[in-house]
Amino acid sequence: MAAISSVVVKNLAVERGGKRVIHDVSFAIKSGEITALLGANGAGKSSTVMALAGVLPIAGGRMRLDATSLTGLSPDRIRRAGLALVPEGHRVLGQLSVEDNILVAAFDGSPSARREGLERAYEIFPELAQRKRQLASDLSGGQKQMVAMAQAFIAKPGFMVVDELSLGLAPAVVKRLAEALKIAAQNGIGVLLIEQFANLALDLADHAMVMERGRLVYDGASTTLRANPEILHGAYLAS
Amino acid sequence: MIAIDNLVVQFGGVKPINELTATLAAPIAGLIGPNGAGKTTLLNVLSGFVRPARGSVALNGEQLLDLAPLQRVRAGLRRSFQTEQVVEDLTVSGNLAAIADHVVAPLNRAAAIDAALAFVGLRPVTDKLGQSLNLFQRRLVELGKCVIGNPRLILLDEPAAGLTEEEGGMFRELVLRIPAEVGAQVLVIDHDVELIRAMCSETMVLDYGKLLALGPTEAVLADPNVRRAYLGEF
Amino acid sequence: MTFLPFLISGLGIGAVYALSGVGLVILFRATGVLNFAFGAFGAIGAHCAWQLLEWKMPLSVAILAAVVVSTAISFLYGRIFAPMLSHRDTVVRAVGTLAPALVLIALMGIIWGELPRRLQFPTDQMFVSLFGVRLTYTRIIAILLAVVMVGSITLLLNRTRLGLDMRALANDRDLSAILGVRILYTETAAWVITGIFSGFAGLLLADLVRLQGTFLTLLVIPAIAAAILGQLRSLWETAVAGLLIGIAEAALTPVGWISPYRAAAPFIIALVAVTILGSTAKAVLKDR
Amino acid sequence: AASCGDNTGKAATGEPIVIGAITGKTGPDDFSNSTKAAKAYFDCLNANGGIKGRPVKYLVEDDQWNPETAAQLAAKLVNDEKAVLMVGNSSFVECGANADFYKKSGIVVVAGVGVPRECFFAENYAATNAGPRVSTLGAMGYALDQLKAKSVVCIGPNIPNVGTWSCDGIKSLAKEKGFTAETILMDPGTADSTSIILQAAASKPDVIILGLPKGVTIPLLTAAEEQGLNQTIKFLSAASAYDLSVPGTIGAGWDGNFYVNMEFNDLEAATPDNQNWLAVMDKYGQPSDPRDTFAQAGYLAARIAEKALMSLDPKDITRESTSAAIRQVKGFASDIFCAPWYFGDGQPRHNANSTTRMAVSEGGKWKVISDCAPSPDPELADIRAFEKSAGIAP
Amino acid sequence: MTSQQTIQALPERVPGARFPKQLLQVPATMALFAAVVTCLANSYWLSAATSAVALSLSVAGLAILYGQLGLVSLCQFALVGVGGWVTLRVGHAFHPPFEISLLAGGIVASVVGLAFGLPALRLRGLYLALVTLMLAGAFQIIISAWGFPDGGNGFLGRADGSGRAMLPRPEIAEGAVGYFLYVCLAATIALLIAQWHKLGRPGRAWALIRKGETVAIASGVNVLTYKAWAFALSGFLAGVSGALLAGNVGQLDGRAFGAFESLNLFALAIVGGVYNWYGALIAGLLLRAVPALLTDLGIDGYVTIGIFGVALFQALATAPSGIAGQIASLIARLRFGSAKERVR
Ligand SMILES: Nc1ncnc2c1ncn2[C@@H]1O[C@H](COP(=O)(O)OP(=O)(O)OP(=O)(O)O)[C@@H](O)[C@H]1O
Ligand SMILES: Nc1ncnc2c1ncn2[C@@H]1O[C@H](COP(=O)(O)OP(=O)(O)OP(=O)(O)O)[C@@H](O)[C@H]1O
Ligand SMILES: [Mg+2]
Ligand SMILES: [Mg+2]
Repeated sequence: MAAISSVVVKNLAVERGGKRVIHDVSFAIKSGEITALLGANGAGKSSTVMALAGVLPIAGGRMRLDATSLTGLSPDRIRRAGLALVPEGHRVLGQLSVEDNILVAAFDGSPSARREGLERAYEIFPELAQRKRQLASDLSGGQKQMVAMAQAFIAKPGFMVVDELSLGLAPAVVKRLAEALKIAAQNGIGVLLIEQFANLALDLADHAMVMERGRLVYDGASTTLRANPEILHGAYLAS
Repeated sequence: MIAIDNLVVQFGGVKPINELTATLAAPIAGLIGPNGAGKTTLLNVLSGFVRPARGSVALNGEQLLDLAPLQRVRAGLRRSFQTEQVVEDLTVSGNLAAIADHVVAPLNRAAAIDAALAFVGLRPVTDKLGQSLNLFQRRLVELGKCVIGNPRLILLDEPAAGLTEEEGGMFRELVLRIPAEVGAQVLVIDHDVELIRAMCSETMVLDYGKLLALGPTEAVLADPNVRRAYLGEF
Repeated sequence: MTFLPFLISGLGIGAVYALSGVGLVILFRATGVLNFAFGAFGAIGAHCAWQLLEWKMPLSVAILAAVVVSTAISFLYGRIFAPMLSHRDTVVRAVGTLAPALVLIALMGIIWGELPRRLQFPTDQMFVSLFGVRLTYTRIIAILLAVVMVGSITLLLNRTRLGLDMRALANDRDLSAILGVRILYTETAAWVITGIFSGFAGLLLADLVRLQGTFLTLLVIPAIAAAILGQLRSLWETAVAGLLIGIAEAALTPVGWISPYRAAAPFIIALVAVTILGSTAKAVLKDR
Repeated sequence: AASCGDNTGKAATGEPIVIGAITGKTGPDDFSNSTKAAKAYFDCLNANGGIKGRPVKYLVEDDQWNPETAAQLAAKLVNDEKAVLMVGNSSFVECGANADFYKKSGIVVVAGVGVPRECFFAENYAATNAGPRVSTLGAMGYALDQLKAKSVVCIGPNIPNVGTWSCDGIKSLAKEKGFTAETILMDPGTADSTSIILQAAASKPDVIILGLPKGVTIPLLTAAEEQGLNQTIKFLSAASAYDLSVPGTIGAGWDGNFYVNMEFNDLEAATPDNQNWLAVMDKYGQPSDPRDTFAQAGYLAARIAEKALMSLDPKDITRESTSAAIRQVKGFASDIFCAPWYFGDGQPRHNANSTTRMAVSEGGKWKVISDCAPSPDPELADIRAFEKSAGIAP
Repeated sequence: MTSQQTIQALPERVPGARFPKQLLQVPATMALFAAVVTCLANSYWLSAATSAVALSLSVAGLAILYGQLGLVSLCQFALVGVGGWVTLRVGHAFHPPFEISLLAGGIVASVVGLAFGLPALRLRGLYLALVTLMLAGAFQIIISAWGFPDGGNGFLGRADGSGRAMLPRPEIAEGAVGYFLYVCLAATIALLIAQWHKLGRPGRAWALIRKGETVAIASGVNVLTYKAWAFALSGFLAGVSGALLAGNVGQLDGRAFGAFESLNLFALAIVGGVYNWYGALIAGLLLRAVPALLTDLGIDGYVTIGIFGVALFQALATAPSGIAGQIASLIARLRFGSAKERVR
């Protein structure tokens, strides 16, 4: 992927349970870059990315991946357009084996390409290779999160959106994963990251955004945010 | 005090816990280990949802495995789950009442619920439905349920997962108050090493169902085996 | 009185249960919907075939028309109506299929009434004799169709991309969408496949049992017994269970006082099996 | 041309006389042909001066084979609509549900087709048809006399007051006449006809008698043909299978092998009243209304009602006067009946139609093969005794 | 199951309270309903309304199982049949006061419901639903072979003789209006019992069980007992419903209790709404009053079935918490709206 591509969100608004939880959020993420999305619990990070992935209906605004409009598309079409979401809470297809779980996410490509993708996923998560025939519902919490990450990697998306990257993962695995994301970004993938550990996220990210009560309150370089921790603290205490 | 002796759990061909022997005495003990090490499984054994193939577990000298899960709850065992389990269509106080109904005498119920609400600081949202709570509030409800009815042992499975550092900090303060104010021993699983370091005076590390290390938290975290297997340092 | 003839006649009714049971499980495995209208889809096709035969059309045209009609109706429901309930729990999605069943019963009632009709195939006249009982070719075809369907659907589900998508979909529709499974396409494909199957099954059932809208529609209820024995998962087990239930029901015929109650056999067998296997059944869902 | 009432050719314009009917239309079988024919006749009557100038307002309700609905509808017709009479009822569930209510309300029913036992064992309920038991035994009589049957199997539905009632009749006749009889009660909802046929054939009977609704009869015949039994055993059925579509539906395999009892005259008989029925149907019915034995029953019920009402002062047509008039009906002759119809005043039960004919399936049609013969049902003893005492029968 | 339903407009719960005020809604609404029907209805509508109210009790039972525990029972109409059968049997055999027969019907149906539920106690979801459907299927065949008692001797109570014996109505409610009011009163009491369960301790335990059985156990809930209790209560309500139905017509017929009826009952329970108590009343009306209306309008029986099918789907697709849920959110909106007005 030579040319820089980008996902642009304009004036996004989302309602949940009859209540507006996202107000007028606009931002852009670029390929080859890691962007961190930070904020307190309930600030609306998940709602934002779920709307972006087509999982939540939007109450207003537009979304685009380069020339393709993502507004109003179904989740599978957005995924196929090149934006892969790893949803919060390590959800897996419990009645399928680990390997089927990963393969089902590789919707394109020849069988051999899929094999390759599978091998690559097993490289990042050797834990899964040992359990490929096991039902995903029998996995431990962290193992499920690995499956969810593997599903995103194998799709070879242009953009990866990860909600709660380190959730339930042991530190050693988080390290491996961080490494893999860095490599992905170097290979031209755009990554949007939600992460409870702000330091981890800021270490990884080139770019950072902060949400507070459904609004974007910071959008800039991650280094700036690191240098001014009061922005983040303010946002965390606001909720 | 939890005394585990030669515990083996088997699911078909896998043994998520394999000949584990350990004694946990600290008021707040930590349980860490790589993904799939058997931590949740151990909690399930303690709370009775998994039957071990062999071995024994004693809580303050009393054999735990003889009791049915329900009896363990009545005897003062509480636990939270790795994914939070707040009931969406019950209010906060309803969620707490749901456990108080079974472990507190009828006359003391209202007071017990109120005390738990006060302890976790959820009084302002007493009448909010579970479905409208944010994750932090949900985790607090779960913790509130654990402190109702004179618990003796509280098992927390990644209770702070998904919380921000601030929230994690507040949560930690609450847990630290439990041994003194509630009088129960706490066993907590988490992958946040800083949180474990701050809460637990003693920590056990599992790796593939085996005991990797057990002792004072600082010492354990400094153990090179632990650093390699768990923290991924070389 | 000897049981042997009844075992053979049970093979006939067993084929009926096997066909319907397999039809139910296929769709369930692929979309998570239990289709109470399976019988109705088949019945309307069979009625169309009967009508064309009345109008002196060739048999092949009638059969083709039946399958096309059943498939088209299944397609319409699966493409337009089923997605409206897709976010609801399995039971509601199953109950939703009562709607097309009722509408089709009404349609068949208005057009054809409840006059008993007979749909005949040349294979009814051909038979093999076993223990003094004639097993017609139609019944043999029904059993074979069930076996072929089981085989090919098992291959489809386990060996193909579409099958993998179907299994994912039936497991968790929302997550599958997030993972890029083409929901509408996959679901529609599943409804079309069951539609085709219901068309053939409807023709055979109309011939084997009777051509009556309400009756064929309600036939899914005993067929569910077979699906339960297959734990709503295994196509092979469902087919075999269907045959065995049929044989058991028939074998009770000469047994004195039980005989009037033997139509309850599918239900009782399913209940006993569940009570015995219940706690070990895979279908007993686990908590996290 | 159709002949009705006073044949004035002028439409009746007076105050309508309300007559009700309950029929089982939607459900396992359609029994509404009886009320359709009655409706056609009343339309004809109304176009021809009605009951001395008063038209009949004929209200037909569908009980959908549900007794609860049947009771609701009876309350509606009798209490809300204030019907003076019920005519042409034909339902599987209505008699049991409403017989008591009709008695309490003092309303009389001249039913078209009665099926279960309750229709023939109620004080205010008299049907024009013979009923499944009398009809089944009529067929049995033919089997004994003409087919020289020595052993018989009776298949009936395991519905209380229907299947057992008919087949018990065969049993008691067997005791009386010394042939062997067996009974098979089947669930009408079963999908497994072959086993029932095999079970019936196992005792190697000469004849098998079916006392079942036609929806169940046809699959049984199909299964029997599959097993080749149409060649070795004679099959007979109660009047329920006497439908013009049946011979064609079961096909040539049954030519000369499937006999059916007829509660009424041949549907195509050239006799005057039968021709009048057909003419009424042609002029006042729908082309799609079946011309079958149920329709004959409804036509007759309407005519009986007309005759009784005509005997009244048109200004004084109340439920009481109508009931009294119906109770007096006696010697109502029609060539559709084998013997004149009567109500039987003061009798605890009514079964005037107990003389039947037989037909056989041939070339896609029914061929009448016997004259009227009294049904040999032993249970008819009380009826026969009354007929003798009232001078109705010789 | 994975897809979690969004539940709207749930009634609020007040834990601990002895007599929650919301309970007063039940008698108030029922009294209003009874008054309106009594004033306006003729014989036909009175009979239909009586059946509707009687059946709403069986729906209330379903609502407990499905709305509270997330369990599906597809044999509820069979239990209505059991209740009716026992009531008639006891009534014909011993001629006790109607209330005794009614309680007998309720209790036996409750025991049968529990026995039906037992093999199912370990099952959940669609699998449980289908197992109960098998029970309904078996019941249908057995009861249609036995028939309902009509006053005869012996265990089956079949007279098989002249005329059927009718079950007499309670002495204080012989007439159609009297009996209708009697049924409304019985229904009010039963609905109160159900609602009281929902708002109290059993309701909370059931909510936990619906969330997950391990969670419930970890909260000290005896899952088996509470599930069994729900099955028993639901069976009792079904049995009482059958008894009231038997009293309405004076007798019952086995063919009216087929497995398909149980399916239909469940479908309409969802359409009526299982999360609000009055959903049961709505479902009862849908079951009996709407067909009565269509019949009254002279609409063909098959067309009625078709209309029913279309309406069923329409309701399922557009009202996830049923008609009652829509009413509840409407009321909530009105209240909320007027509260805002006042503030201004
Ligand atoms: N199903 C729902 N119905 C109503 N409100 C909801 C629902 N889900 C979430 N909310 C509300 O939406 C707001 C944003 O939630 P969201 O999950 O997007 O936050 P978040 O920033 O991802 O927080 P977390 O760190 O907890 O995941 C919160 O106020 C929450 O209470
Ligand atoms: N039913 C089962 N069948 C087979 N293997 C199982 C089953 N349940 C759990 N396991 C395996 O047991 C191991 C231990 O799982 P457990 O949930 O105890 O891990 P954990 O230490 O809690 O991990 P995490 O930190 O990821 O939550 C895992 O490898 C898991 O795959
Ligand atoms: Mg979130
Ligand atoms: Mg775990």
